[in-house]
Amino acid sequence: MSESLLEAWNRPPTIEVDGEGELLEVAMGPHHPSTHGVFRMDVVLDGERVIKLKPVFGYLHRNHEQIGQTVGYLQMMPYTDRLDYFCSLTNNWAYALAVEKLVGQAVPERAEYIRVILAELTRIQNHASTIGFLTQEMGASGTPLMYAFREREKILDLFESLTGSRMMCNYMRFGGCRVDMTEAHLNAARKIVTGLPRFIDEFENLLTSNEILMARSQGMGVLKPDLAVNAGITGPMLRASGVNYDIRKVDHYGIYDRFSFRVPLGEHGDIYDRYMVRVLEMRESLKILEQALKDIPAGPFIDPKAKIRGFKPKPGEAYGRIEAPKGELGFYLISDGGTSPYRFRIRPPSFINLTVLEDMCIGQNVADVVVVFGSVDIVLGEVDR
Amino acid sequence: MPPMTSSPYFSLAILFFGALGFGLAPLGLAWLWAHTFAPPKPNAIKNAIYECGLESKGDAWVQFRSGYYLYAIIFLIFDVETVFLLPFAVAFTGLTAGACLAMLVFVLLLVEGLAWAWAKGVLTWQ
Amino acid sequence: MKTVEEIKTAIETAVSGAQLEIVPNGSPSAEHSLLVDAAHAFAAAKFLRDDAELKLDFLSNVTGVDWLDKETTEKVKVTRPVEKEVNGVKTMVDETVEETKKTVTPGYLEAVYHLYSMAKKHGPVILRMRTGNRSDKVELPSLTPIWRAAEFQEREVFDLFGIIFTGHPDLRRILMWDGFKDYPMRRDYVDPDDYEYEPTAHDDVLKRAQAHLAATTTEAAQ
Amino acid sequence: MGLGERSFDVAVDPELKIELGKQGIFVTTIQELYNWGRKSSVWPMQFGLACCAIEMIATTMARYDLARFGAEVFRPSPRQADLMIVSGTVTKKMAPQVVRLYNQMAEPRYVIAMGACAISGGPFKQGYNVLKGIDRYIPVDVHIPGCPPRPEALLQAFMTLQKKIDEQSLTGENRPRYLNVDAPGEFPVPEQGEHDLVPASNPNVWTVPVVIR
Amino acid sequence: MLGEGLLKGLGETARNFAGSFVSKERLTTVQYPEEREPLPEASRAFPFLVYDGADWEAGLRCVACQICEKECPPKCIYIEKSKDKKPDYVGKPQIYPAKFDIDISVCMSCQICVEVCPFEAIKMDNQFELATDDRFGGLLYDRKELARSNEYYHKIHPTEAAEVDARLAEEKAKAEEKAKAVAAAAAAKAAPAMAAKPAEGAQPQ
Repeated sequence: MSESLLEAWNRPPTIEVDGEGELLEVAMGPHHPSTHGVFRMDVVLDGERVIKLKPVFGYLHRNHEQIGQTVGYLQMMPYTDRLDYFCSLTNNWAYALAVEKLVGQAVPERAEYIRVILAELTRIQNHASTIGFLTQEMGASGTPLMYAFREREKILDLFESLTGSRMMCNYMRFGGCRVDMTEAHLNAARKIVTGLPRFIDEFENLLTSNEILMARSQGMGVLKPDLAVNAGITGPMLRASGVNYDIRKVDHYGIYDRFSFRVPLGEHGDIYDRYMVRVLEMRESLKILEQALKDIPAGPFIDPKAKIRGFKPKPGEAYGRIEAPKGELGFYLISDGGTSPYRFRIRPPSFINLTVLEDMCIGQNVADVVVVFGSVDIVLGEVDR
Repeated sequence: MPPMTSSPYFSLAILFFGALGFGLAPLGLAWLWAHTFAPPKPNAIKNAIYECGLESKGDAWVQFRSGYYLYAIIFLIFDVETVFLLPFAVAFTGLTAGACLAMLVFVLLLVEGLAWAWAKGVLTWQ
Repeated sequence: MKTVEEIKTAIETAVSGAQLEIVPNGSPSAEHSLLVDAAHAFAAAKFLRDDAELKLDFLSNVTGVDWLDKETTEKVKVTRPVEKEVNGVKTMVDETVEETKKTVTPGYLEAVYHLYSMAKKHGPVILRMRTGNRSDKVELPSLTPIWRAAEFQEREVFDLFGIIFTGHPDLRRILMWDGFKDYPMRRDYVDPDDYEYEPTAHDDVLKRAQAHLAATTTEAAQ
Repeated sequence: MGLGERSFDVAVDPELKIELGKQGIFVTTIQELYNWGRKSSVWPMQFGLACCAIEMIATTMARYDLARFGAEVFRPSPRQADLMIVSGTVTKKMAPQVVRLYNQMAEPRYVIAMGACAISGGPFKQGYNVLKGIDRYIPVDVHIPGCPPRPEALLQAFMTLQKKIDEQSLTGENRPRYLNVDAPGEFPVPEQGEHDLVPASNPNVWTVPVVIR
Repeated sequence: MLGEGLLKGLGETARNFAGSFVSKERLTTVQYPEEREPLPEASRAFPFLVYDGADWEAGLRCVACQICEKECPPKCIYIEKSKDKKPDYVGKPQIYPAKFDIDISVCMSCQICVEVCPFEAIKMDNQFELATDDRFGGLLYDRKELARSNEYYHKIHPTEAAEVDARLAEEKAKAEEKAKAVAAAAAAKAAPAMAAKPAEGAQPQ
């Protein structure tokens, strides 16, 4: 920060400074226990209150888009696991959806069911981990995180027995899935799904009516609905502000229309609403899983005519998007007829959800900035791409 | 002059030096070990201020708000008060009622100071 | 939702003088896009957001695309008078000769905006804006005052492609460090040469590794 | 003959040690005691960069309990940590911070390069903003291949590191870096130049065998 | 009343604490070095080369077609073709890889090489305990370190190995039939010539 932060950022401080003490410019920098990885916030403090907050990105910019334009379409699939490294299967699905849209590839029934089952399991373990990290930043050092990771390990065991790797599944192909979900995998999934309601009840007992959680999160980091829509916020953060926009219901992608599930909405748009929206979304995902596991049909797990390797789509472009656990994850591919896309663009939900971080943190205490940042739920692999 | 060993304070002195030795011995050992084995290699980067991996700009000796200072002062009063209460707590069974009353006055005087500060809104953090 | 043609006419009526062009999309997704000229882009975007019927209040995605100068060579028949010796007499005879004509279409930088409507829940309207060329005329109007979602994404397009967005409240590099000079996502960017240890080098990585080895040995020789 | 010169790594006669052990007398050398103390409480620094950090967190959770190896306490500040687990991709924008943190750690300090990205840039080595391995600037003790390595692989790496600490000798020729005077104590922090990090690597840490292809 | 939520939370942790003595479900710690959980069958760590029979060099299935080298996303495979040929499992002389290096410090264990290999020559191992402090030698595996026997492949991926063997056996059978058919055709063509030859002289035995 060569020049002082106030001048550098030509936006006037949005709240009045009572000028009693000097302002302190400090960097909650790349190496910080509460920034979920390498994310930096330059903060101007008046005592405890935050006057200005400037996020700095790029510490994990691993050039996914440039690699996407050099390697072929199939080779890019394992890289999408490493975008949002909590939810590798939804990343795969978003990329597969975009390519299927680009080449007009059909997907058989069973593959659609498998995709819905794995995506909803990914959503549950992502929301559980997010709540675990959020409460860890409020001071519950570890207990909720232990509960969340105990469930996450069960779901990762299923992913490993099905795809081969716990976190980097590289499972979906253009036109279906790589390996079939045998009866053993389905029974394992059923066993997990029957055990999950008890876990979510335990989680709610532990947290929902906890006075400290309510005191630390109610009324903090409030996000108005119109600012949320204008700033392109998507996912649980948007629905916590009361805007009913869930891409599973809007785009009707995959076969989500066959399942009856509701979209939880918040009223105040504060941290407690985001926590509650995530807990309720876990329960809705459970409902989808029960219905999907009940009537999954037999049949091919991949379209037999699907070309996987070394195919050259006709020149054209396509933008495929899904409701990832963190928001709208989109892939925009421009093909010029070659084996690798001419332009490979990822629409990262966490990166754009951080647009309003400063608006939510102004006037709060520094300790609450950490909690507001935790409630946004970002993963640096997807923020910096 | 009575021999050193029979004076009542002698056992106290032994205990004192024993405690002191017990406290300082590991520190001394560690210092000796570091001094003989690990050669000091200080350098500018190692001694720089740690600020999340960046060079820390500006200095931290800012003129901070008065609220912090008042908070610290009030804590200090009660900290010192407990030091005075310690000997009283040890011996108050043998003391007369008057002594208890005097100590009560001392405690209430300070509590009255806290009440005044609280009323003035020093403790509320806006 | 309206088709792209209807939207084109709607914008032309609302924003006088806007030159619009429909860019067809070859893939089966058939998401055709609207090319707006830079001068009227801001007004067109504002109309798209505020129009009661369209209400595109959600800007989902801003993408930068770098189109290089394209060299198209095509064979063209040219008839030119040629001096010819015809049974002892020099006469001018025009003769059709096949020639390859090289036409260079200048490259440009492009910003693509995907717009959706959260109020009416209808699908993507794709807006494209193109710069003059790839070197000096690289200004485009910033749409951040209309959709706050564009703030970080336009900074990223500036950082990786070099499109200068006029009217952006805070145009700085977002992903690369501030002292970085090039625009790394451009097609003609060459990344720095740190190919010292490449045990499994083949094809172009092998070429880069050998070039590096040659460079370091000559450097050591000096 | 100062205290430093006398050799401390004289081996204890094994049979005598077992005999005395039977009678309940425990015999050891200062070096064994020193190394045992260092080995059993290696405090890692909370330093998660990318996907490997999630596996590192999973290793500290209930199922793959890292506390059984004495490394449960993850200290946020480098001053109180003696092991840096570089878990994730070190980009060129983050490299100066990683080297500065390493310098600010107190000796004796160890480095585990966890995952393909930390060792050699891994799957992202073709990227323009990715440093091809952290051992260009700081010495690395244990490398864990894998992308990401399983939590058990991190535990096995901890056991390798503990074996390595156990074999350290306090005096003599191959004593560790922090114990001999002439070994460099400072690792210069690279600057972010116009196109790349300047200098590209630290010569006395990064020595490359020439690969003939 | 105030504090009721806290008590409910404490009740929850108390139930988990008490339960951990009773139910295995609440005590999930796996004491790694002593107690190892069996890896699922599909688990993948790093690739290895499969060879049939006893001698690893002769039995290598890989024919150095370099498809995996081209398709590998981080480009961490290096293959050098051999000058001479060696017979493969069907008996047809095939080129074999003189050098086959995998740099496991770059490999992202994504198993695309297994997916694209037409000769079932490369499979995914689940051996993950490879932490080493030797940066340059210890992380570049050559042909010898990568070769594993087919029995080992059966041991770690039983169902998958069985399918692969069935497919290979069937190919072998088809190849042999083709060879027999070709031989029979050649014999049929050669028979009339043989009939003509005995008229001139004694049959060369």
